[in-house]
Amino acid sequence: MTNITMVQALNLALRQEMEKDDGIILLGEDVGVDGGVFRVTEGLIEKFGEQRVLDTPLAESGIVGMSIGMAAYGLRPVCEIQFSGFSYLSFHQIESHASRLRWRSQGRFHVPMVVRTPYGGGVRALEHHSESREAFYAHMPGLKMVIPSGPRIARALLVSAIRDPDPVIFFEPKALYRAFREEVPDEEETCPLGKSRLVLEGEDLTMISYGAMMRPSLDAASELKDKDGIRVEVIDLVTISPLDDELFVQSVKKTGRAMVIHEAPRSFGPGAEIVSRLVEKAFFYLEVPISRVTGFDILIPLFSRENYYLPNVQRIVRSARQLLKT
Amino acid sequence: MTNITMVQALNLALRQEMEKDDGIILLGEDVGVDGGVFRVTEGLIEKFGEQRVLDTPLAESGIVGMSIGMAAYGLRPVCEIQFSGFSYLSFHQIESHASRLRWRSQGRFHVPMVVRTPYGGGVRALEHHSESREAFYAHMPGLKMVIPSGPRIARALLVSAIRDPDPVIFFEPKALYRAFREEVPDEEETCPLGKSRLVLEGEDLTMISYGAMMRPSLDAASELKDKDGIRVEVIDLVTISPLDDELFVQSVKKTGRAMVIHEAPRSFGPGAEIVSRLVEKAFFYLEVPISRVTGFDILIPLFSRENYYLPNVQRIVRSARQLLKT
Amino acid sequence: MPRNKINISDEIEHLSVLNEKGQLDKDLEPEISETLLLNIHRTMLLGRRFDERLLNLQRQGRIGTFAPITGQEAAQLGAVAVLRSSDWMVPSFRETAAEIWRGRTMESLILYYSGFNEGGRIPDDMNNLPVCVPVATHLLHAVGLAWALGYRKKDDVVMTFFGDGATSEGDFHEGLNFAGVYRTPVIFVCQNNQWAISVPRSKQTRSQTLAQKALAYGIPGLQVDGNDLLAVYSAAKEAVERARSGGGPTLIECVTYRLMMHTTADDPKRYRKEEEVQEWVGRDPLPRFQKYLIENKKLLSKEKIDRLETEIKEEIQAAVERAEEQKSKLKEPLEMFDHVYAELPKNLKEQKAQLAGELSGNKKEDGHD
Amino acid sequence: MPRNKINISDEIEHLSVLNEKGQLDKDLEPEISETLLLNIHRTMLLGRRFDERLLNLQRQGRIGTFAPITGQEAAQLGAVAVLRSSDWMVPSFRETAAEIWRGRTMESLILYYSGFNEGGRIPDDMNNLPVCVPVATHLLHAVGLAWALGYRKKDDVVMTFFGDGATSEGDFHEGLNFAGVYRTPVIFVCQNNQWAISVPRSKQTRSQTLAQKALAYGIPGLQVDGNDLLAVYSAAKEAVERARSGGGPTLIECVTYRLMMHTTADDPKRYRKEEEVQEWVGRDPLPRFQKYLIENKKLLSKEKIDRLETEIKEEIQAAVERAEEQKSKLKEPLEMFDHVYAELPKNLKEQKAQLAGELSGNKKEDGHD
Ligand SMILES: Cc1ncc(C[n+]2csc(CCOP(=O)(O)OP(=O)(O)O)c2C)c(N)n1
Ligand SMILES: Cc1ncc(C[n+]2csc(CCOP(=O)(O)OP(=O)(O)O)c2C)c(N)n1
Ligand SMILES: [Mg+2]
Ligand SMILES: [Mg+2]
Repeated sequence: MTNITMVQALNLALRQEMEKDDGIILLGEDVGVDGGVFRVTEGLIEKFGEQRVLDTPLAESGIVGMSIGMAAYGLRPVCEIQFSGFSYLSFHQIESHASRLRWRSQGRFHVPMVVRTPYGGGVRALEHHSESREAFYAHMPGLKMVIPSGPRIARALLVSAIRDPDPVIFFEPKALYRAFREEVPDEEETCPLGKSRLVLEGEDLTMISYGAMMRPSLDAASELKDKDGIRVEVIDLVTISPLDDELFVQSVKKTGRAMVIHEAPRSFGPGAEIVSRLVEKAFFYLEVPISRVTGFDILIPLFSRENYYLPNVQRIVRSARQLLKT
Repeated sequence: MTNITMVQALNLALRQEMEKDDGIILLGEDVGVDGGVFRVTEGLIEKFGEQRVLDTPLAESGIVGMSIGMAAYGLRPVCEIQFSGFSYLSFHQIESHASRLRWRSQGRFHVPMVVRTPYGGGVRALEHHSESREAFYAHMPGLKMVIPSGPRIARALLVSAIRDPDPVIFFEPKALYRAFREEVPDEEETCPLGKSRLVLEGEDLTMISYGAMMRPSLDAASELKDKDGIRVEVIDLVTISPLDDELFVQSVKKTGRAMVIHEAPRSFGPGAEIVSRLVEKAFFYLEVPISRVTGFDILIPLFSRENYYLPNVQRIVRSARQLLKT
Repeated sequence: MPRNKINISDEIEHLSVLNEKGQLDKDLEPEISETLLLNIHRTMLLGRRFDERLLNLQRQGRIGTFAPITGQEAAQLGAVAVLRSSDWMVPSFRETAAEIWRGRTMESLILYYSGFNEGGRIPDDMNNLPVCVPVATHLLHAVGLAWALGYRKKDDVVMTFFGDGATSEGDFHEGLNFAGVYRTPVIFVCQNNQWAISVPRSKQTRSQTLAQKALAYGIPGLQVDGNDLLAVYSAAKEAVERARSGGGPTLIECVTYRLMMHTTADDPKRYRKEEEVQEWVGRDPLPRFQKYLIENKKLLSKEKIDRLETEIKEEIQAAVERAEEQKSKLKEPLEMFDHVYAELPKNLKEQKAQLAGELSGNKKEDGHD
Repeated sequence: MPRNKINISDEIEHLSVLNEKGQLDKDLEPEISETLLLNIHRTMLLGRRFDERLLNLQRQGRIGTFAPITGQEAAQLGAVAVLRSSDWMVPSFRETAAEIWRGRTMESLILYYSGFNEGGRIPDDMNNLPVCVPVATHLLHAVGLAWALGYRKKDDVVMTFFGDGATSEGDFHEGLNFAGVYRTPVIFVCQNNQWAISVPRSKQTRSQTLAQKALAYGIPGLQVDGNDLLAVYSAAKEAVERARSGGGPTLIECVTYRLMMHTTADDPKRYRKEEEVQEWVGRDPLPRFQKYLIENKKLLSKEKIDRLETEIKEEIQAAVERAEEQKSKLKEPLEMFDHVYAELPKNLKEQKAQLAGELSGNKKEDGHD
């Protein structure tokens, strides 16, 4: 049991899985000698050698495409795209191949690979280093899209993603990389893909979120409890796609009020699907409209203004109070 | 006034606009000598010459990236991606540049370009030739995403898209290319971007759709009228993003019942945003849950089974009847 | 150092063994066993006749769009004939002959072109990746496969096919560069058939040859007469041996010609002259190779070819019939939910159930139930 | 034709004029006016000092991440010095000196690195595209611009910059290929600074030089000592003249070195040896060029340089102050809705109003209203 950051937790997952399975290969820009620009792969090239940790040329389609070939052969590549804002250079490899090879070959091949990539704002970074466009990948049949919200679950989720027989895109909330520590057991932990988690029980309102937005959501929940006596139920989606709608539907049937919180732009964002599932499966339980507290439909501004773009505790609290007023 | 197909209507729009503005340049694979694999650009290289109609090398990022440079200089490139299933090779150019250059340069440059691309099923085509993933492009701030539903509007919409100061991705429902003819006036017609159209008035139920799915929606509406006496209001979105929610919100406030029909996979698809807007803006008018009649969350099957994948009249009628039962 | 020429170590060569007049360069003639020569010939002929039959089926509306290979048989078979069955082939979408050589059945091809996903099924014992439609994107899969072979200490190699147009895509570049950097055992076979749909080779790139693009990656590149089976075979053999012995990748440009349409949806008369086609008919790889087998190798005769033609015709007919039979058993639409994931997630279970409901509803409405 | 070497017409050369010891090859010395020489020198020095100041501001938390250029001043300035102001420059993200040469103010750079979109504003009379972060993707914009210039019958040219790592991206390939096919007036300047973050040039590609990648596109390629201002200038001049007179694109590989970190978020000690850095310090372009101006051209002296240093220091200080002042006026967050579209669409109007409401609500809550 150690008290570690998310970076360390992800590193632990990789290290322990690589020890168990020599089919796991890491590849990406700067993942070797440099240990990754966020140090998630630190020390792994020293431990596992250049044959298992590949510093690749600067080419995202190359990284993902090569991983697909490795995976088709039966290896378990875990590739890194340095920032999710550059994953679009490999978009066609993910859409047209990673998520289709099982289907195209009718089961002869499958693609047990993981694409790890940091996403989201809050680290005062340059353009293309702060976006949150998980919706692109959530709308790709054949692919799984997951996002952890803290060190412990990050470690467990990465282990499960690596072992999953299908391709998984693993968005890492970079704002959380070193934001806080959690106790993470030395022993193996897994986290089933396709299952969301109840993080806080409550009766009055359901907040549905994931990734870096779990923190402000939980903070907002506790402020609402303290100041307004409102008991919020908070759900961490963990897997964005295929979406687990059971838990949140059940919750909203109980609370009658729901909010979705994400930093992605609102329109055509992940929240829209959650709203739609609630409409489809809990419509007659809804007492008020579901509210979306999200990024705006603009490009996330450079860092001096990003805090106005990103949902924060205040915005969530305000929206929650409104829901309870009506 | 001539009675023409959508292919001819698009060709007319290009021809007439190119006559008026020598800044309009067509480029893409096979758009010149061959006239485009669907013949949308037929005859244009003969009329306007090789300097205005460029048969490019086989490289989608090249086509879009080069168009961005042309547009930054003030030309109005209209590029073609042969099938939307190959647009992913230029995804990063669209996301990271076409939709951002105005913003990045703070208004010094803008990108008045159009990316035309055929999308959707129903033409018995090979893999990657039948998808409908407009949601990807609808979730890109800075970009406009439009889809015509018939020859006349296709012509007007393309004219407006070409004249628009912002980048527009123009999805052409290939199933409609030659499916039917419409009277199209010789004189100029435009169609404002960002406005949806009321196609059929009704009182009982609102159908919201676009593109190739407008036909089965209208057919379903007429079947419902004839057989069940249900008066359906039908709205053609025309612009998917930025989404015009005024018309459909107003309509649903009247009818209390809504259906969204699209061939894209359901989860995280365009329908989800429409449902969310209705929840946000017409919640208390909704009598029943909004229903989504869409493609399934799978890869569209090869053509022998695609008709089971695509929403059809029967599926729409059945779903409408259910909405009216509850 | 002032203005100095840099010596680029690699040279780009052109290889021809059996020229278009059927003249043989004895010094360069590869050693190929009689059985192999006859097998290659048989598959060339089969590929040609199967193309004709597919075209015929397509025109009757019995199959959908497909991409003919006529004219490119030598480029494909000369290359794959060098492979062992444990080696890997990563095709593009115009490798019918190569796929058949590697064990793909004609009925699975017919099924595929009839719009049945089942036609894409790759048998467990065949080391091919499935057909890849997005141009050039599969080159990277070939590199990844080849890397995995090296990692697993196999001495198998990977051969991948693509067209002249494919060399313009970014993935071509990234694929060859990765292969060079990691020295993976992969043979890049470019079937330069002069056209990418309507775009001629000359408009695809200003480089004099496609083979010289290898220089950008520090790997060997070679141009061969792609209608000369012996030249293709020799080049492929050299490249495969190099790859197998750890020497890394090679780019082979096979100069050939697509004698028919791009696909059945295409009309080549729109963009190319009949004279050009006729010129290339004169370079047809099939009669050239037959002449070699008859005159130089004394392995074939007019009569033997006629018997072979009959045999092949029957074989094709049998495959067409098997495919029809299989199709009639494959009407079940619910199978479209299969193979998206290892296990059906909840949303797909729900949607599959919805469709199942619809289907039984339909049956009821149709009075079938 | 049997096994024949193909003559590839283009040759790849290496150019050096003023070597690392400061020895001049008189035959190759370009003619540059005294004013131009002194201007170039001033901007080199300014670029160097500005880098130092930015680093200092970054370490104090007054600006965010930025990419230093120290060591690459000659590669940048030798190239852009050849351009007219009506020509175009398409930068990557490490061209501070070149941008300043082309008219970008230091305060706009500071603003940009302070996370203000306003810092990215390109004045109407400056023909630069904005900084491009996604590696290699801007090469295609350069080609499109250059095509447009040709279409509009201008004799302006486009110069674009990128790194050694960028040559691995697919967009590099597509960009150079399109430029070759359309013979657009574009000069591709590769600043091969030996590292792409932690990945050395040798792992980026197996090709011996980056310049030879030009052979894949049938365009001229040239390698120059990128720390030799005179060599870079000569190469750029030749390329610009060719482009201007309709001769099409050129690839220039400037062999240089990044003496500092990749960006301020990077720690180069993790991946490279101090000895290597020191070796390149010995090849520093700035003292080398200064020696040339002092000894060969008699245009400069120790004292003049000292005066210049003081002047530049003040200039930078003034820019920093102007930037601080501007920043204090730019706190308004509602501006983040600007410049997404020509006109605010309805959803953005609603969202902007929402934020405006929040902001005034906050003020109320904070008792400010
Ligand atoms: C990425 C991508 N873009 C466009 C297409 C449409 N398309 C199919 S084949 C083809 C031409 C291919 O030319 P070439 O590479 O020379 O191969 P050939 O067809 O001649 O065998 C095009 C443009 C595609 N399949 N994939
Ligand atoms: C497409 C893309 N992938 C990854 C990155 C992250 N990144 C920024 S700079 C860089 C290395 C660039 O190396 P090089 O092209 O040699 O330029 P240099 O930084 O040395 O000037 C990387 C990997 C990026 N900005 N864009
Ligand atoms: Mg071809
Ligand atoms: Mg570099």
